Parts: sequence; C-alpha cells; structure tokens
Amino acid sequence: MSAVETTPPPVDLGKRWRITSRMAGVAVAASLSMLLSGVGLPPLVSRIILLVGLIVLAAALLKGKYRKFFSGPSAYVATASLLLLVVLAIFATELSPQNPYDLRQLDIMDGRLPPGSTTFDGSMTFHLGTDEQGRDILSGILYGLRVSLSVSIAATLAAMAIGVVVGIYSAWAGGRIETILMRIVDFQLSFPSILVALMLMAAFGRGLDKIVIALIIVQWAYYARTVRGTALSETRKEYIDAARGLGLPDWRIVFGHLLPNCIPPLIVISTVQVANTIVLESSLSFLGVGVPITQPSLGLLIANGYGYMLSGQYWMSMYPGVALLAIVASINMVGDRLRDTLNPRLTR
Amino acid sequence: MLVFLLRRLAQSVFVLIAMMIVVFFGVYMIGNPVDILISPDATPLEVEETMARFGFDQPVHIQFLKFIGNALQGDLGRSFVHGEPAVQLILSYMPATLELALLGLIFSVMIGVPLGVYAGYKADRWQGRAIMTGSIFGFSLPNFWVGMLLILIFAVELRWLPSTGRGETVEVLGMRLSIFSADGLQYMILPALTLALYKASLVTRLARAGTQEALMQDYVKFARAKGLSETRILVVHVLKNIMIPIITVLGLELGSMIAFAVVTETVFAWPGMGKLLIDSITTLDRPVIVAYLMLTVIIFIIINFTVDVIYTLLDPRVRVRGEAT
Amino acid sequence: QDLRIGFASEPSSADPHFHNVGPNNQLRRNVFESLVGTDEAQQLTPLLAESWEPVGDTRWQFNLRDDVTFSDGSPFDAYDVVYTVCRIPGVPDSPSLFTTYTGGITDLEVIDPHTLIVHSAEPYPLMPTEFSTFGIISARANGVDGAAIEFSPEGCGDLNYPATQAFNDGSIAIGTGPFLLESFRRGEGIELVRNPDYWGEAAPWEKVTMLPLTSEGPRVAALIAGDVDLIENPPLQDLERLRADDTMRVVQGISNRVIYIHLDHEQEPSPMITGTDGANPLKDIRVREALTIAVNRDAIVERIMGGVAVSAGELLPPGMFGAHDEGDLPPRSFDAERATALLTEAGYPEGFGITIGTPNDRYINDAQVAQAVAQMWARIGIETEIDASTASTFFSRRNAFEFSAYLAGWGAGTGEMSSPLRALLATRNPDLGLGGTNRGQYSNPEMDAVLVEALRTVDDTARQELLRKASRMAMDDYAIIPLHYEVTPWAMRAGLDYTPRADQYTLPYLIRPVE
Amino acid sequence: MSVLDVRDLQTHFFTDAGVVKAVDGVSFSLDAGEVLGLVGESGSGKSVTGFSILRLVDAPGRVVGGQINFKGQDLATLSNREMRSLRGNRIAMIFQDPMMTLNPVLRIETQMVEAVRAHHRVSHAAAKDRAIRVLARVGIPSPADRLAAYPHQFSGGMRQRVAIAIALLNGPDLIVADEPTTALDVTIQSQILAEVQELARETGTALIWITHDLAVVAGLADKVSVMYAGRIVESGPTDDVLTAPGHPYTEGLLGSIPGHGRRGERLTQIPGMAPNMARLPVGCAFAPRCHRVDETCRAKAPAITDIGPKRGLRCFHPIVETEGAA
Amino acid sequence: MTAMLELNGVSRRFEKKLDGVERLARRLGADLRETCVNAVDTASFTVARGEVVGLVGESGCGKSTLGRMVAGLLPVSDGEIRFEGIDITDARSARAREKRLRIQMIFQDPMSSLNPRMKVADIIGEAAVYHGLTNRQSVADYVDQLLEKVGLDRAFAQRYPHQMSGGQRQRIGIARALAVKPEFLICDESIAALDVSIQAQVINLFQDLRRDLDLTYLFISHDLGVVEHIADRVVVMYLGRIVEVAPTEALFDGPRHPYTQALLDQVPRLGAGRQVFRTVKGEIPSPLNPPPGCHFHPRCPMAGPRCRRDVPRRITEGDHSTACHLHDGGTE
Ligand SMILES: Nc1ncnc2c1ncn2[C@@H]1O[C@H](COP(=O)(O)OP(=O)(O)OP(=O)(O)O)[C@@H](O)[C@H]1O
Ligand SMILES: Nc1ncnc2c1ncn2[C@@H]1O[C@H](COP(=O)(O)OP(=O)(O)OP(=O)(O)O)[C@@H](O)[C@H]1O
Ligand SMILES: [Mg+2]
Ligand SMILES: [Mg+2]
Repeated sequence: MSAVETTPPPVDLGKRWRITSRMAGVAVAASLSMLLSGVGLPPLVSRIILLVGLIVLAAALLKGKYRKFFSGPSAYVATASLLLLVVLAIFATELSPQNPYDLRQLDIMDGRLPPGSTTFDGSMTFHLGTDEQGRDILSGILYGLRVSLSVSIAATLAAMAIGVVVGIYSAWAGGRIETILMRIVDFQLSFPSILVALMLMAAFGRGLDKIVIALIIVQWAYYARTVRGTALSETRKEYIDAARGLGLPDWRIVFGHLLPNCIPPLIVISTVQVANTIVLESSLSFLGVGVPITQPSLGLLIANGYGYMLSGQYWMSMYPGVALLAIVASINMVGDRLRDTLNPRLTR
Repeated sequence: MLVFLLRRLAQSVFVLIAMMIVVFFGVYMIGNPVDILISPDATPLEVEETMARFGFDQPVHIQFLKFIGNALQGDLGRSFVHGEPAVQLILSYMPATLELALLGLIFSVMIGVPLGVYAGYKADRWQGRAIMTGSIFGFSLPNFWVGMLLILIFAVELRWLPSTGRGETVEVLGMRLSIFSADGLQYMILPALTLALYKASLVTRLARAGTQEALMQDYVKFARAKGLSETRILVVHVLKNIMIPIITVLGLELGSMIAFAVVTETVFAWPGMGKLLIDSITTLDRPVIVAYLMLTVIIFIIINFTVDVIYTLLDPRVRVRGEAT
Repeated sequence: QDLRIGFASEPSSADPHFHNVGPNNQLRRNVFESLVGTDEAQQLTPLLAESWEPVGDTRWQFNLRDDVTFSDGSPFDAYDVVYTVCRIPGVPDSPSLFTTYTGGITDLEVIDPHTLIVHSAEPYPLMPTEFSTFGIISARANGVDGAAIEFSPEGCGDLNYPATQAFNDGSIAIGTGPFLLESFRRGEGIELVRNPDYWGEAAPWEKVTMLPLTSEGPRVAALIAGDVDLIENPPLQDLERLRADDTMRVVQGISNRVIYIHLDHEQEPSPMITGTDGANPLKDIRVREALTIAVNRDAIVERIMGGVAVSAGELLPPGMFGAHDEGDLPPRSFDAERATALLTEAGYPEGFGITIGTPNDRYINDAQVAQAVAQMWARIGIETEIDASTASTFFSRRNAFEFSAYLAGWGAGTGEMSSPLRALLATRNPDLGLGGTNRGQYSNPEMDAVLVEALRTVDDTARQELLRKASRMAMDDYAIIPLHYEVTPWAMRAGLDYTPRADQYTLPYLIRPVE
Repeated sequence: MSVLDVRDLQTHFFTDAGVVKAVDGVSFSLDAGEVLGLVGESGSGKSVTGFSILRLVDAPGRVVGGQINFKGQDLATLSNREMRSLRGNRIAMIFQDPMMTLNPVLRIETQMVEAVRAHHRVSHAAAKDRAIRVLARVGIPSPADRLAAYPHQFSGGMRQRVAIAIALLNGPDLIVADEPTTALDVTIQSQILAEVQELARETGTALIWITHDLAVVAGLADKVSVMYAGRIVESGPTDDVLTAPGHPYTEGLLGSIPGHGRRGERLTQIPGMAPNMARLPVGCAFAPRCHRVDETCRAKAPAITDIGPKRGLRCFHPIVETEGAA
Repeated sequence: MTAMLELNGVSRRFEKKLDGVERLARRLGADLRETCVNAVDTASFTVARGEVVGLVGESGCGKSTLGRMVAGLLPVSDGEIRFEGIDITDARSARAREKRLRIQMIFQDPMSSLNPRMKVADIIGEAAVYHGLTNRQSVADYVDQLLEKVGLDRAFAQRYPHQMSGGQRQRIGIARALAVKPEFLICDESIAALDVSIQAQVINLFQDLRRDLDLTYLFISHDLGVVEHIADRVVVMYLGRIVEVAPTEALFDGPRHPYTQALLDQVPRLGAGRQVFRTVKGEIPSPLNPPPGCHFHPRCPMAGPRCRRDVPRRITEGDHSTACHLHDGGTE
C-alpha cells in the first residue's frame, strides 16, 4: 500500500454530528428559499437559524481538520471576513440604517451626498455617502450583499443538483444516453456563460427569479461534466462491483453508493463557483440586464455609481466594489483553503 | 488523425445546427427590431411596410425555414442596421477582437506561467502564498471595474497610455491590425491587460497546481537523482508537463476571452465583435446577433481543434496514439 | 487643423438615405446638404434652396442656388433633387426609410434647373421642413441624366442608383457639403476632410475624425486625457468637474426632446396595476392629476439631472413652434397634499400599485428619473415598482401595451408641436398616420379635430395658435405627464466653441476655434 | 575502504500529525561490488533511507542525524552544488515504478543526454553515443533507434531497463535501487535481476537493493539488513540471516512466506499490524507483535549488538543465543 | 466428486467496434481496424465442492476477466457457466440471480473495494438486510458475528474504511462477502496488496473459513508461492488461454507446459542460496494481436513449426491436462 491514499477521506462525523449537520442543512435550505422568495423578509428567528445552520455545516465539513485549515494567517482573515460579510448580509435589515429597497424611505434630495453627510433633517448619517436616489450606500451594500449572495448560492445549489443528476445518470447509463447528454453538455459549455446569460436575460427581462434561472442554465453543464467524470471513475472502483455482486439493485447502488461519493469533490468546486456566480451576476447587472433597478445587488450598485467615478463621486461605485471584492475574494480564499484541506493528494 | 478530424466535423455540425435553432428562437424572443430601428416619426403604415420588408410579417416557422435555408448557403442575412451581410460585417470587426484576445492571452501566459511555477515551487513559503493570495484578488475583480480603474490610473492620472479607441492600424493579410504598430500596441495594452487579469490568475493557479503535482512525481525525483539542476528540472521537466493542461485550458479560455471581450470592449470602446454584439443587442439587429453567435461557435470549434492539435504535438502519449489510428 | 470628436453613437452607414436615424443624419449634414437647413432652434434656413414659398394650397416652390457644385465638380440643379427623391423609397435593406418625409410628395415639377415646384395631395404646411431632412445626391455622378427622369411617387422607372456599400467605401460619397468623406470605418471612426470647393464659408477644419465612444465614462476620460477635442453628451455628473477645469469648456442648450410618462387610458384591467380590483384608475382624471402633481420636477432636474434639464409643462419647450411662451403653460407645481386628497376623492385613499416601465440606456439618466418618480408616487401612497430594461426590450414591450405607465422621450424632429401631439396623443389611426407612438391609447376627439386642422393649415400664425390650443387641451386633461426637457451639453477643450442645438446634433463645421 | 558507510542515520518527517521517525538510527556499510539487500515491510523506512543517501528527502522530511560517508566524504557536509554533482554521477538511483520515473513528455534521448551532460562537458553527440552503448548493455535491442522514442512506447520491463541504463550512464560507484522489480511480472523480473547481477559483477558497482521480497534478496544480495519501523533490526550475510534468523521479526517474516513445501499448513503469523510511525511505542517497536516480549522490551529500545561475524541484531531476546548478548 | 462450478468454453472478447465516423474514415482510406481482445479464450475447467483452485498467470492474461465472469460482473461472450448444475451464464434470469448470490468475490484493492463513505456496519450489513438474511433490528448482531468470524473486534463496526489498515480492510471485504452466505468465493489477487506478515494472516483466515464454512475457492494470484500453499489444483493461463491444469503437487513437481516450467524456474525462492537468474527471452505479447498458433511459441525454447501454426488442444492425462504440442504429437 502506498503512503498516499488515493480516495479522499470522507467527511468523518460522529452520529450526533451527522444528525446536527443534516438538520443544519435542512434549516439552511429552508431559510435560503425563504430569503429568496423575496416576499418580505423571513423573521429574525429563521435568519438566525440560517446563520447557525451555516456555521454548523461549515464546522461539520471541517471537523478534525481545523488545524490544517487554519494554517497561515490568510485562512483566518478570509474566514473572519467571510463570516462577517455573511452576518452582515443575513442581518442586513437590522443592521442597515435605511431600507434602500423601500422607495418611501429614499429622498432624492439626499442624492449624491459624500460619506459622512446627514439627511436633510439630520436624522441619519450616510457613512458611506448616497447614490443619486438618496440611497444610503452602506445600506445598499448590506442589502446588495444579501442579494448577491443568495442569488448565487441558490443558483449554484440548483445548478449543482441538476448537474449531479445528469452527470450521474449519464455515467451510469452509458451508451447512447450518455453520448447525447454529454453532447448537450459540450454544447452548453462551448457557449460562453456571459453570452448565454446576456441573451437569456434579454429574453426574460429583469428579476431575481429570472437571473437565478439564467445563472442555473449557464452553470449546470459544468457540474454535469464534473460529476460525470467523478462518477465514471467511481463506477470503476471495486466497491461498486462488490455492491453489484451482492445483488443490490441499481437504484440502491446509484443513490446509496455512487452519489455520496460524487458529491464531496463538488463542495470545493461549488464554493469557488459561488464566487464566480457573484461576479457573473454583477457583470450582468452592470450590463443592465440583472436584478431590478430598485433592488440593487452589488454589481448594480457599482454600475450605477460607475458613471460617477471620474467626477470624483467615487463612493457610489468604489465602496460597493470593495464589498464585492471582499466577498468574492474571501469566498475564493476559503475555497482555496478548503481545497488544500480536503484534497488528499496534498496530504502529508 | 482523419478520424479525429471527421469526429470533430460531425460534432461541429451538430453544435452548429443546435446553435442555429437555439439562437434563432432565442433571438426571436427578444422584442421587435422594427420598434428600435424605425424613426419615431414614421407612421404605423411605414412600420408595417418595414416589417414586411424584413419578413417579420410571416409566421415564425416560415421565417425559421427561410433562415435555415439561407444559412445552409452560408448566408446569415443582412444586418438590419448596416444593410451589409451580417457575416461580412462581423468579419470586419473580428480582427480587432482576435488580436485583443490574443494579446490578452499572451499577457496572461507571460504573467501567469512564471508566477505559477514559482508559486508551486515555493508552495509553502511566503512567496508562494503571496502569489496565491494575489491571484485570488486577480480573479475576484470584476472585469469592468478593473478596466475603469486602469483608465483612471494610466490614462487620466498618469497619462501614460491612451484611454480608449484603437489607434493606428496596419494592414496584414487583408486584416487591419493594431498589434504590428507601436502606436496601435499602446492602445491595446490597457484593454488587453484588463482581459488578461482574470486569465493570468487562472494560469497562475493552474501552473502552481501543476507544478506542485509534477514536483511530487517520481520523474522529478528521478531527474534530481540524475543530478540535474533545479532550473533545468523546472524549465524542462516540469514546464513541459504542465504546459499541456495549461494550453488546453487556455485554448478553451481564449474562447471565453473573446466572449468576455464584450465587457472590455464596451469599457474601452474597442471596435471589436463584442461591442458590435452589444450594439446589435440594443438595436435588436437579429442577423448580426445570430451571425455573431454562429461565428463565435465556429471560432470555438476552430480553437478547440487547434488546441487538440497543439495538445497532440505537446503530449507524445496522445501524439503516438493518434498516429496509430 | 485637425479636430477629433467623441460621439456617443455611431452612424450605421454613410449612405444618406439608408437609415433615418440621428447619428446618420448628423453625419450626412457634413457631406450631403439638403435644400433647407435648420438653425440651432430648428428654425428653417436657406441652404441649397435660397428661398421657398407656398404656391396655392398644395404646391411649394423652391428656388435653388445656382453656384453649387458637387465634390466631383458637376453642378447642382433641380434634377438632382428629383433623382434623390426617386431614390429614397427604394434603398435596399433600409431599416427605416426617409419616405416618412417624402411620402407626401405627389409630383415634382422642374420649372428650370434652379426652380422646383413640389406638389402634394393636401395642404402641406411642413413641406419645407421635410426638405430639411434628407441630403441631395448627384444624378450625374451616378450616370443618370436628370432631365430625363419621369417623376412618380410610385417609382421613377429604371434608374441607376448607387449601392449603400458604395457610400461606405467612399467611392460615391459625392455631396455638396463642407466636408468630404475620407474614410468610414465601423467602430473605429470616420474621417472627414475639408471640401476645398465648398460654395459657402469654408469649414474651419482641415480634417475631422469622428470617433464612436459610446460609453460615457471612457468618452469623458478620452476628453480629459486629451485624446479627443470635443465630446457630445458628457455625462451630467462630470459636468461640474469639467466646468471647473480651465482647460475645458462646456456648453449646453435646451433640446427639442421631452421626457414624459405616458399612462394607459384604455386597458381594463391595466397591466401591472394592483389593488384596484381590476379597475383602471388611470382613466380617472383626478388620479392622473394626482400623479402629475405628485412629481417634484424641480427636484428631479436638480438632483437627478444635475440641473441640466428644464422642467416641462407641455411636450415642447418654450420658444419652439407651437409651444406656449415662457410662463404661459408652466410645469404643474408639486403638491403632494393635494395629490393625496385627489386620490382619496377618486376612491383610492389607500393608493394602489403601479409599475413604471422605463428603458435604462436610451435617455439621459432614464431609469434614475423613473426611480425618482417612483419615490414621489410612493410618498402619496402609490406603491410603485420600476421595470427597467434595455431599450430594445423596452420598446417592444411598450409597443405591445405591456405597461400601464411608461417613461420615454420624444424629440420633435420637425421642431414644432405637431410632432409630439400627432405621435403621442392623437387618437391612434394608422391610416391617417396619427397616434403612432400613442401607446397609452389616449383619445380625445376634440383635440384630434384641432390638431388635424392645424396639420392642414399652411399659414404659420394660424397653425401656431391651433397647435397651442391642442396642446393646452391635452395638458388640461392630464393626458400625459411631461417631466422635463433634456438639455444637451457638449464638452470641449478650451479654445473651441460650439453653439448648442435643439436637435442635439454635433456638426463639425459649426465647431469654431476661439482665442 | 568501503564505498558507503552510513552511521546512525536519522531522518524524520515533521508532519501535522507529529514527528514521523521514518529512519531512526540506521547504520550499514558497503564495499565496492557488494550487494546489500534492504528488506522490510511497507512503511518501514527503506525508501527514505535510500533517499537520505542522495539527500533527496522531501519536505517535511529532514535528515536530522548521523553520517553518510561516501568514499570518505561526509555527504551531510557537502554543499547543494557538490551534492548535485555526485547524484547521477557517483551515486545513482533507480525507482520502483518504471511507469513514473521517466518523464512522459521527453524523449529517451533527451533524458539520457541530459544526465550525461549534467556531469561531463561533452558534446551532444558524444553523450548520445554513450547512451546508445549503455542501452545496448542493458539489453535494449537496436538502441540507436529507440532513443527517439518516448517512454510510453516501451513496455514496463523495457522502461525499467532504460532507468537502469540512465543510472549506469556515468559509471557510478553506488546504485540505490528502490524496489525496481516489484511492479514487474515474474518473467520480466527475472530478466532484470539477471541483467543487474551481471552488471554488478562486471562493473564493481556497489548496490543497495531495496525490496520487501525476501526471496529476491536471497537470490541476489551478499548481505541483508532487515528493517522494522525505521530501524535495522537484523543484518548480516544473506545466507546466515535467512537460514538462522536472530530476530523474532525476521523469523516471523520468513515463516509467513507461503509455499516452500509447506502446503496447506498454517503459516506462522505475526499478529497485529505495522505500527503507526508517528506514535511508536517507547521500547522496542516490535514489542507489541512479538511473542518473546517481556518488560525490558517495553521499557527500553534495544541497541544493535554484534552477534557474530558481520552480524548485527537489535533484540533483547534473540533466537540464537550467543555469547555477549545483552 | 461432482463439479460445483463448471466452465465450458467460456470466452470473453473486448471488442472495439468502429463507430459511424470511424467507418467513414476507413472508407476514406484510414487504416482502421476493429480491435478485439480475446481476454479469455474458450476456457474450460471445473471446480469441485470444497476445492481450492488456483488460477495463475502473468499480468493481463485474463485472470480477472475470468473471475469477474464467474462472479456475474461481466457478461460472457461465448460458452456457458454452470453452478451446481444450473446454467448461470445469463446473469439476468431469476434463477441465476439467486445462485449468483452464492458466489461472492473478494477484490484486490482493499481500499477501493470498500465504499469510503459507509461505516463498516453498513458495508457488511446492507446486502444481508436487503436480501432478508437478517432484519434491521438484529443486523448489528449479525455484523458482529461476521466480524468475529474474520477475526476483528466488534468495535470496528463503527469505523470507516480509511480508519483501518490494509489487512483489516481486506477482512471487512471478506466479511461483506460472507454476509450473504456464499458457498463459493472468488479471490482476485486478494492478498497481493498486503504486506508479507499481513498476507500470512489473511491466508490463514481463508483457510480457517474454508474449514469452518465449507467454502470453495477460485483463488486468483500471480504469486506462485501463495497458490502452491493454498490451492488443491492449479489452472495456468497465458494470454487468455488455459495452458495447463493440474493438482498442485503434480504441477509444481512436474510442470509440463514450457510456460509453466519457465514460470516455476524464475520465481525467486528462499533457501535456494545465491541464485543465477535465468530468463525466458522476450516479452509478454500484446493481447491485441497475439501470436498465431500457440501464444507462447515466440518465447518458447522448444517451439517448432507447428506451434506457429496450430492452436494446441488440451490433452488430459489423468488429472493433469496440458495444451502443448509437445504432449500432443510433437512440434514439427
Ligand atoms: N512525505 C512524507 N511525509 C510524511 N511521512 C512520510 C513521507 N514519506 C514517507 N513518510 C513516512 O516514512 C515512513 C517510511 O516510508 P518509506 O517510504 O521509506 O517506506 P518503505 O519502507 O519504502 O515502504 P514501501 O515498501 O511501501 O515503499 C512511512 O511510515 C511513511 O509514512
Ligand atoms: N473493459 C475492458 N475493455 C477492454 N479490454 C479489457 C477490459 N478489461 C480487460 N481487458 C483486457 O483483457 C485482458 C485481460 O485482463 P485481466 O484484467 O483479466 O488480466 P489479469 O490477468 O487479471 O491481469 P492482472 O494480473 O494485471 O490483474 C487484458 O489484456 C486487458 O487489457
Ligand atoms: Mg518504498
Ligand atoms: Mg487482475
């Protein structure tokens, strides 16, 4: 036996951990969908559940590998800033001085104020200035973070789900079905995501739900291909043969044996993909086909303020830009650490 | 090789046909071009006449059949806006985009590979970590933002480089290119850098991963056991091995670079296909949109093909198998 | 002396008759002159025609200059006009023909080479205006003997016409204008050189390069960086900085374009209106008045438009033909309290929900303006959403009547009130060419009658009165919500000057060097 | 004078899970033309010993103690540059997996010529000549043509021959061969073994043959060292050690090899499994699996004792009782 | 002794057919052939109840393919496989499926043959529950018994595969197979990946199980020593064909086929002292285009013209059968 193990060590959970993390997963999914459905804000409680759920999941993922994960200062910085940004996004309602999505709370007379200004009546200070609608940039960033994050997480999860199904199915079924599915995947992949999304958004019109759909469409194929790759190499492993030899039915082998082994490699990919999705969403919003203009995401905030960069009203675009950079970079950094932590090939 | 060619051809035909269908109906869903094209002063009657002139009065499937019929003869229609054959129009814009993407690619390799190899070599040292952190920022920065910042810094504040436009062009092989004139090159630097930044980070990471992986391989150890210098090991043994995946990825990325040129070209007013596409989307110039997408796909196919060939040339394992078949 | 100009949009062709659209028309004025010119305020001025006058009810006589030659040296005469009008309906693949302007011509009668009589079926007061919209090309240069042409609105027989492509590659770009087309490179720029034999005052520039810099930021950056000498439409937010800069000059002038919100007067239930049980509240004049006075135009002008706009009380700014004089029909003043009261009176004390459709890349700060209006409406209790999309999508949806309220703009091409009234508010009637852009389906037969009468009145004074009357009728009915008139700015390096134009054109031969 | 003299070599890996003492006090020496068999089970530190000699231990591993005298020079004192000029020149190494040791994207010619030119200022042509000669010697038919080939065009056995040829290129004084035949089929293995045997005889090159297969050692090596958990537990002339093992581990190992006429019998089995190298017991590392264990063994690690001519043993309770054993 | 398992002319070909594109290319003149590997070529032998049959041969000679066909993991191209008299060639029939469960396989790589994400208890218990050999309530006990049988502590039930050593994993693999109460075990290189000392443990385990559970084995290995130790009869394969079948002692004392002789000759042996290694010339030919006639003839020191021409038949003398022209009328 070689010193380097070839299979990734599984996420090793005690029974209690497993149950907790499953519950956390359900909680996260539920709260996320509530967040996304956009009908009002989910109550504080459920958002707290979401946060706790996320932390539990993360802890479960890293159980026993904290030391390795937190090697070097960048891991601390990235985790801390990610955590901070996520908390800010989740509790945007409570934390932001203004609801930037509520037009009644905006007053164009407060428009384009530099950081530190106060409202007409002095009731509120705009720490990061305002945009031309009188929208508090700080509040805009907090809400925008939430939009950017939830849109990209939702799109990533859904795309991953579709990709997993298609990927596993084609790897398992083989033959013609596989060929056809993979051709479709190739086709989708040969088309740059930004163009597809651009066309889709032009056709659909704006809207949170629409951008999520567009982002799903541009991403699913990527997962499908990755999963198929993993599934193919997993089906070649002898434990699948063993299961067949034991007379287990196909569905049981696929769901009980194959599936659980195909998903973990996706965790790292999907982290990075969330970051990419945020950037893609912001590019789309920047090009004017993203989220609704009254509910700006970070990208839209940047786009709106973009025209003011040269004129010295840098804050409208600069601060959202910094926030975007921070969230994307910290997700990427955490993803990087995750990869290094979970990748068995670098294990020593 | 023949099989490979034929297979590629078959796949390409499939992709093209699928693309035609998807694109036609996709584009068809977006608005009515006449609403944009016609002068606001025009009377409803004139609107109708214009619709008829472009054939919009016919049912979708008839339009589609016509489109397919023409497309099979290589005619993707005339631009509504410019009145020129769409393909010709795009071809006239294409050199600008291609040279930009190419320079971007060169930048990203020039920046990415050395950094990546070095980072891989010093993976556990601060140098390696610093490069990796830098690369994360590299690909976390949105394209449009970078472009604007570069303009602000290099064109407006420092005035080192021109901000937008194309500059002097030289006619080479019937294409007018900037890359061969000093003036033109100046104009290209900022947009190419913007375009290259993301890819450079990607290449850095790929090169680092590849280097790390390669350094763990027995053949590197064996090369060391032969008494080779570290430089030779990195430059010959490691580099040649990692160039294979890098070239593959980069080739594919060249495609997405051409696509992402949409954003960059908008920011830098670079007269390439991407800008033409955005303009065509705003004016709903359907034939141009369709032709753009079709041509992009063809470029993709050509790029993929070239990548495969290069891959074959680089990787003897594939090359020899290719000879055998 | 060279001049480099950064343009906000790019002409699609150098063919003067290919596409009736602003950028193309702007370019063609440099190379292909029309019979009649327009000045900064869109008043008609002599150009290739020295003078014109109505001859009876349905005829106009144009007296042409006799000292004009085309750039290939051939003389200009009335046959060239006939040839040009003949070519216009048949330009292949044109997305938008100039027949809009020539459609009313029933016959062209050449009295002598420099006298032309234009016939129409009905009284046609706008005929001279129509002759300011298209450029004249040479018959001779295209190998056609002008005198032999038999004019007919249906077609002039088998004549040789230049191909659009021939204009683009410069081979047949032969006009009478102050500039010659040197090169036309899509995306990269257009080069013009001075016409050495121009009949009028020679252009002040040896060579002009027109660069398409369609995004705002880069455009202004290019000016600041010194890459161009003048730009059109500098972004409003940069004006302050440019003004403060000694090396820059900014000029601005009111344009003929009004930004308005059109309301759905027809559909029931109206799309995207909520909280009214299917009723269309916009049919109620009290609601329309409430919506109109709930908007604080001055705030929008000051905050969103950076002061570079003028609050609007009707559809054409004061001073233009058919518009009221300053102060006669002022913008409705902002009165949120009264607006709330009106809503209650109309039976909507709780307000209702509405969505404003708006393009986000068509007019200056279009989506921002819509948002500001939404804010203001929200304050009187009307829950307002914004549906912003790119112009192409927006116009198609608007034309499919998908909005109950939408923001758009109208530039009066002819420079008179008939233009917006006819397009936006006249009852839709395709046969008469009325209400083409009346996507709120407003209908007011009394106003229609006044308007139609005005359209047939050749006498200017009478027509102006009729137009004013029609406009006041519509405004009193709160048929549409005018927001503001766009003011067009130009920014240039110090040392240049340009007189702002209502038609928003940037014409290189009018750009002057100053000390 | 011996070619190689390793004294108390210690190579440790400083991992997240703790310090792995992969090699912990290994000593042996080797004369010219001698073949030393280094045997032991997986993870016992054989390869690391080999790499330590060439100073090629990967991070996080480090040689932390002991001396490696190569022809009178302590390798630890050499600069990196000097060490490099020894590698592949005076000391060569062959690896286990012939699929992995040759760079897949470089021609055999490149890989051989660079090995010559790294150490000798000769022309490409001269280097190539030498390569052809050496390839012929390891039994590669028509070597001149094969030089242009890539590794994957060779079979496993052929590749291993190429690797051996590369090791022989500069006529080294010492070759460290790390399980070079383990991945090969029986018939191919015996071809290689025959080749190596002949070469060693002809050239006088000293050879360290690392393997876990006692049978191979029996047929090939002059002397053998048995490793367990980073230490040599027994060493001596091959025949002596294999016929009369002194250490219970050696005895167990021999007993657990099936098939010399003991058909169907139960094999002697060493209970338990190989120890975790990061958490070795205090005393004798083999104590937990040893049937002769007592308190002493658990308390304290035994030292190497000489138990006869050239025979060393690291055990408190050797099987063959000898005078002077502790 | 009635045969428990009977193979009659079982073959397995791996064909790579040309697809449409390739056929087109061939028509255009490309040098393309359908490739066909005869991984197993008309193999016939029997295994009696309670017997251990060793299957030896060099890498790529088709041992695993044969084993996998018997285990029902690979369809058979030709021939038939009977188990206790019942034709189980077609794995889909209900009868065959039931019988198949009696045949279990132990794999080579103890890591990849265990699902890394399942706990030992589930790995062992799953199939037993599914087939109703035990139920959810008592499965824990069932697993504990099996663990005990393979010599592991019951605490292992709660572990994951990566928390165990190679030998322990291999025991789990064995326990998993035993869970469905098999009568016939196919061990495909089941000990090759283990250390010598652990190998011995597992070999002993196999023998204990054979005795306790009355198991029959097909024991695939390339290690002659192991086969000699454990098997009653040995089947020798070369390049897809069976070249010799004989009782172990007979085979090791008097190998008849030149290949078997060479093989036995070349195995390094303990106790033989310093050996001078002798070699068979040449390499193992590619199974893609095997030599005509007797596959071994290019490497055979005794090959004659006939060997190049004719495929040798298997000639049985007593319980020793050989496929070699030397034993069938000479090589001329
Ligand atoms: N890079 C490394 N990091 C951490 N530990 C290592 C590393 N390389 C080797 N080791 C440890 O050093 C010990 C000795 O390893 P070595 O490779 O020398 O064993 P070996 O005897 O050659 O085994 P095999 O027969 O499997 O090749 C092992 O326990 C291994 O875990
Ligand atoms: N799925 C497959 N497709 C094509 N060829 C195959 C396939 N499986 C096996 N073969 C070929 O069949 C032959 C026999 O393979 P098999 O795995 O049975 O050999 P083996 O004797 O078990 O070898 P080893 O000792 O290496 O395990 C080989 O040449 C192999 O290349
Ligand atoms: Mg080793
Ligand atoms: Mg096998």
